[in-house]
Amino acid sequence: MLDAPTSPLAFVDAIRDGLDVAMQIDPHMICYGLGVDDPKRIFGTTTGLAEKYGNGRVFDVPTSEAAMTGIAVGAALRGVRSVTVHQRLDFFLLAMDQLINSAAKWHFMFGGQRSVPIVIRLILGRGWGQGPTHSQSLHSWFAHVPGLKVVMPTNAADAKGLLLSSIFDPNPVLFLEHRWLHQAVSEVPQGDYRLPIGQARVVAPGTDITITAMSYLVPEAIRAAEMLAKHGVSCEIIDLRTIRPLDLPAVSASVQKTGRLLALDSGLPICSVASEIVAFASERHFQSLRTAPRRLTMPDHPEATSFALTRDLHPSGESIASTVSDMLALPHRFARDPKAGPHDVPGAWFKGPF
Amino acid sequence: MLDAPTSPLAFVDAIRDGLDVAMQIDPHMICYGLGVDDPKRIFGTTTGLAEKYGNGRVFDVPTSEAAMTGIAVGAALRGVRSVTVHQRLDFFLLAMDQLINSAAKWHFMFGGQRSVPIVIRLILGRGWGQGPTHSQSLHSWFAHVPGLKVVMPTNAADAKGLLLSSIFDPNPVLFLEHRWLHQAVSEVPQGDYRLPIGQARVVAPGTDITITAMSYLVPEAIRAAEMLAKHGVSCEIIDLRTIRPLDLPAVSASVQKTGRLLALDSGLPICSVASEIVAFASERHFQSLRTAPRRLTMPDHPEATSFALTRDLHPSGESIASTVSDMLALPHRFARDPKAGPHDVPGAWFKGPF
Amino acid sequence: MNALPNDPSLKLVRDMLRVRMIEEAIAREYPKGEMRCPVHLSIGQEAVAVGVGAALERTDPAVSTHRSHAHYLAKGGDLKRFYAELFGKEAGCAKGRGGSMHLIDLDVGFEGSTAIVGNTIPVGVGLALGTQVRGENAVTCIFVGDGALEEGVFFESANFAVVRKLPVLFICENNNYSVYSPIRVRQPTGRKIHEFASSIGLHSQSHDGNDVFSVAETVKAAVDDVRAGKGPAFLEFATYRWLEHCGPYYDDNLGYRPEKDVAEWKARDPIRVAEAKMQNHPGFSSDVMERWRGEIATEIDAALVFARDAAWPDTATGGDYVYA
Amino acid sequence: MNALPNDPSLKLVRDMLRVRMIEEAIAREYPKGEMRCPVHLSIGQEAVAVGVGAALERTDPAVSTHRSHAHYLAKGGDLKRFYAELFGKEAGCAKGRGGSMHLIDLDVGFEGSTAIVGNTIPVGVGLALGTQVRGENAVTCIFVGDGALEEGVFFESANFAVVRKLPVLFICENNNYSVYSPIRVRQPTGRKIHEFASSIGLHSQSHDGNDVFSVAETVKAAVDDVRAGKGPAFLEFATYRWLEHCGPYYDDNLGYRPEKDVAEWKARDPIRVAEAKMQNHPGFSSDVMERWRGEIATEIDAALVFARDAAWPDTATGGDYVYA
Ligand SMILES: Cc1ncc(C[n+]2csc(CCOP(=O)(O)OP(=O)(O)O)c2C)c(N)n1
Ligand SMILES: Cc1ncc(C[n+]2csc(CCOP(=O)(O)OP(=O)(O)O)c2C)c(N)n1
Ligand SMILES: [Mg+2]
Ligand SMILES: [Mg+2]
Repeated sequence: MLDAPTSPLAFVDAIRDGLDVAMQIDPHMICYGLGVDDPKRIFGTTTGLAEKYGNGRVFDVPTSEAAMTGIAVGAALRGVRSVTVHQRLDFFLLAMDQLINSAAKWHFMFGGQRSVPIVIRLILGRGWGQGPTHSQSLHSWFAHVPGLKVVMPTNAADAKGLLLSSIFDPNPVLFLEHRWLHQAVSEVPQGDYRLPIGQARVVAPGTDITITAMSYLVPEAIRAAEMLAKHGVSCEIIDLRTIRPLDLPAVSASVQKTGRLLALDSGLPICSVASEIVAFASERHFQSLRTAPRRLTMPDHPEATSFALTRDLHPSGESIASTVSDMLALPHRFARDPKAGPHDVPGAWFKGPF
Repeated sequence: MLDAPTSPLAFVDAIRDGLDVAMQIDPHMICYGLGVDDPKRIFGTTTGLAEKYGNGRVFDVPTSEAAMTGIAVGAALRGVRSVTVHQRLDFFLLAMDQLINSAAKWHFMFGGQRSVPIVIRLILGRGWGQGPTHSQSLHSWFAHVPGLKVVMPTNAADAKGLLLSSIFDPNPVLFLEHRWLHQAVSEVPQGDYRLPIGQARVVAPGTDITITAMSYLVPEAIRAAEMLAKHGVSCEIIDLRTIRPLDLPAVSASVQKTGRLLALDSGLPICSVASEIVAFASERHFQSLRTAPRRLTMPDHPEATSFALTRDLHPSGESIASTVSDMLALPHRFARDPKAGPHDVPGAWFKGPF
Repeated sequence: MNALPNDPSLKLVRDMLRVRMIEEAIAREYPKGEMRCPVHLSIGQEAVAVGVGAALERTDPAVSTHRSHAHYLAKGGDLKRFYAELFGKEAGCAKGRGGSMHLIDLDVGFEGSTAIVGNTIPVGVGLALGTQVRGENAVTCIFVGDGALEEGVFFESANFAVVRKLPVLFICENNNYSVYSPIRVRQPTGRKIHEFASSIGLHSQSHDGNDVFSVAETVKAAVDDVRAGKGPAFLEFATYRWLEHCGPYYDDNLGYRPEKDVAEWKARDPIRVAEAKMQNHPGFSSDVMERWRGEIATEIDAALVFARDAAWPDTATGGDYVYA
Repeated sequence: MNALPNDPSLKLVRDMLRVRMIEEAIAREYPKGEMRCPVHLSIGQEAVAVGVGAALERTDPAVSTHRSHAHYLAKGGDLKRFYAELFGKEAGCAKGRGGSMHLIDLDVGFEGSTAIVGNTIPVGVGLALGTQVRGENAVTCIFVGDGALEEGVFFESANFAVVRKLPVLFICENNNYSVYSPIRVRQPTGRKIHEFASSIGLHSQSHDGNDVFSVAETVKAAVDDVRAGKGPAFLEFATYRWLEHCGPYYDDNLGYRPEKDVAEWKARDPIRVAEAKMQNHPGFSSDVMERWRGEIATEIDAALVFARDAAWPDTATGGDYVYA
């Protein structure tokens, strides 16, 4: 499997490929959500599927997030796996009862007799004025809940590998895709490529500090590590990939090695995944820690619409590098390159509006 | 105000009293929810209000949690404060969109032009087979969200004082009442008694360890401190009272004094208030900590129905005392008194079923 | 176990009696404090459950609500495992994890009841979608109360069922109350529930819920139509709960229901209604009723002994089943 | 500002033209990349907004959706602050916090639009409850799309409004689409939206949404009824969106809508419909239209200059307004 031939794919194409592979393997798997068969095909992630598998398996639905989530649960009970999608995580708040009281608990509350293999794709918005109701990443909520699995892939290969594992996992999986990663290209294995859920990846080994990150903050952490490397600082970056279950052994091994921890979080700070990782490391590796652990997250308020108010809102390569430098009692501070493109888009490919 | 005459009241009567005082002060305040005017009157917390203020201000509603939450927001925009109630927090999951996308954000996303003074009472179940869908305490979710305030009172006086402050606070406040505290009696000041939101209370000063707790875990922590005192251990118990905003200065002061921290949480462990407090203390007071901080919470799974499966499920005086003893490298361990009543009820007053 | 009558009418009456007696036993035993979970009894509402149970195939999936004892039993759910669940035992139908409000018996297609109002409605619609996708010829039955129709998710689920023409049958037990709240404070005066359901696009009818024979007949016809692919249907049955909303006692001392209503509905006890109709039915007599009573009492006693004696779940397994 | 016509009919036409031109200016300016937020234009749907705006009192509260520019403007919302909001400036109507999808102008009762489908529906009902509790004589207007009716919260909110007889007027712009999805994949064939609304208990009617005069008249009558305490009402208006769902361009190249429909609806351009009806109306002529065009263009230019030149919010205030 690991030796499967690869081809370079963008994140969106890797998702599409993963869905296609899964629907071929499981003739009963369905795929639905607002717009899965419309001209835009969820940013291209469902292109061709409606044509290939027909309206019985790939279909548009009413704007009824609560019911459509419970419907996935019911279909799963009848042996029909589904991948549903919400173009913004924010819309999915309408479905919390079905997520928490049905999907997450069904297996437990009926003594293990049935499980709920569903995948819910949630797209995370940011920038270009997405604002308070189109840019939320409440992944820490989901990480709080036993019975759920939560993955947050960073690159195209992981997206495909984790999506296939999520689809064939017997549990409900929330699959969080960052809109800003959608065009990230990497070598993606062909065919039925699966990555284990719950395994972090050491992006770059290092000795001075452990940096844990997820989703869009992984590339930012890599940028930070590059800046710091020029000053002789060696960062070990852990791409968590799954935030429930967390790969705590990976965190432990790294923190015991480096003695320093910076936990990044692409969401809000309080009761966050970053809080959890810092709490875990402080409880378990107090003796290994050479300096106080730190968190770097969004500020404790929503993302506003204005271009001016999103500048430096999220952790960036620069702010990560500056924080690490501070933790190491080094004098280096890093500022955004004024010649860089606008801060509210991931790159030139993003033309707005959505 | 602090010198107001007091009278001994049960928690439920203190709530009722607080509601009555508020409805007298604000002639437009309303109070609604399933059963507010039924024979049981929400465990007695709304007794007499319908008669006194009429159906226009105190009324029963359809089983429509989502809409009824948004309706509170709208009424608030028109200058009508409300106290709504859900007999279990679990039911309120249906209303997350209105809570997060409307109530918590309205002030922010419209640039501070309107605020949303609403109070939502959420009753927390436990024991007597409440099971997976009638015993959840997702307070850590709410603590994650900017724009919300979250209070979790422990005794009758605090319940009244915080309820009145919540009602007259210009922001949305979630008011979490533990069903097991409903009959707890304390001296409650008469009249318009208010306690500031966001101020923790040092229940008992101590020198060896800081124990932070909320809601039903405060009495358990007090039991633990009593057990430990017999062994010469001095605990400083902090009743958080409000979990958003957290009274971090109170935590700081205590941790700097004791050098040890045990964060209790009546809910699930991951990304919890306990995680947050441990993370905060480790970040800010790393030098003050003499030993690794610890958390004690529910296990990372739902509460089952069976009597047998709820034994020792929640942190108790005994498990708290044992943990503290362990943190101090002392040999004492504490076990539940076999002569104590059944573990799944708060006392003889609780007759089930709800 | 005793041989059940072959005659469908006799079986309907005996099944009602059995459900009644099983719940009466709960009401009797509950105060002993061994069934430590909230219980919502259906005493007085048995005709709907039994009529539906008779009309469905064993393999047809069903989901239900907090008040699901009768539905579970009428669908054929195991009695011993039911009582054991109420006692919180490992032998319970949900291994003691769910209690009275979370029943399941997959052997008879009872896919689960849950205790959040409206919560199983989309789950039931999803089951029907599942059968449609798999090409299975099943009718999914969704039990709801009148209160559950106030949850937006009912509307959403019904709408989707109509759009996709799913094989779903909604059974609404309209007992006029949600806890202590009469329907008039929750739904507009003059609204007819079945008309509202019809406006969503469900094939909809309203019937007496206390006449088990007409219930069985009506449901059978609806099940046939749904199975034939005519699209989702909705049946409203007027009925009445005798005991308190939650718990084992009468609570009419609280005065929230007109005494007259209570008296009228009790006079229309579904078991007595059936007995009256069966007067001249071959094979039926008060002696037969007595014999059934005896048989059922024996079955109940044995099941209660089973449940009481059954082992507790092992505390060490408390964290099991969080993930499959 | 130029004196507005006193004649109500003239004012309706001018208001539509103004809303149209204001949005056309957005479509023109948007590609410059200065209005950095998603925009949902109402071009083609102006008659509903303007007709409603004319029928409501300034003090009547209104709430709306992601597609609310026209509603905000027709209710009297400030143009400069509107543009400034789209530019993300501190002078914006939401101080740059909300953008196009979160508009507010309290001076004219525009209480807010939000971008979660269905989200403001209960908020609007709550505003009406607030007016009822305070004894105020106001009608709350709730703008919804056809897609929003699929959210359960619409049903829940409407049900409560009927139960409590609240002074609410729902205005549904049925443009047959939710993003690219035609209504037939979302709602049952044959369902009439206004009939469904009526079955909830709302006083309900359906009308042409592209004739501003009949819209204004119909809405006025409904507003009067609601204000008179006759209970909540629902008006469905058939209309059509010309541009893409979100963004400044035409997107009919994508082929998701029948060309014939697009052509027919464009032929029924609400402005041209009104012009035709006004042919012989005293004070109306193509010259008058031209003059208005000029006046409005001047107003728009000034407003755009204002918005462009306006100051950014101070970054240091990014965390303001989380708590009052
Ligand atoms: C979402 C939610 N809200 C409220 C409750 C509390 N509750 C439990 S049963 C019930 C009554 C429901 O009435 P109905 O659907 O008519 O069923 P019945 O009890 O009459 O059988 C209510 C409100 C709940 N369990 N879940
Ligand atoms: C809860 C939710 N689901 C999905 C979306 C994505 N979305 C934005 S606008 C829209 C279309 C709504 O259609 P309709 O109500 O008819 O309004 P229209 O755009 O036609 O004016 C959708 C689905 C959303 N914003 N919120
Ligand atoms: Mg009922
Ligand atoms: Mg539309």
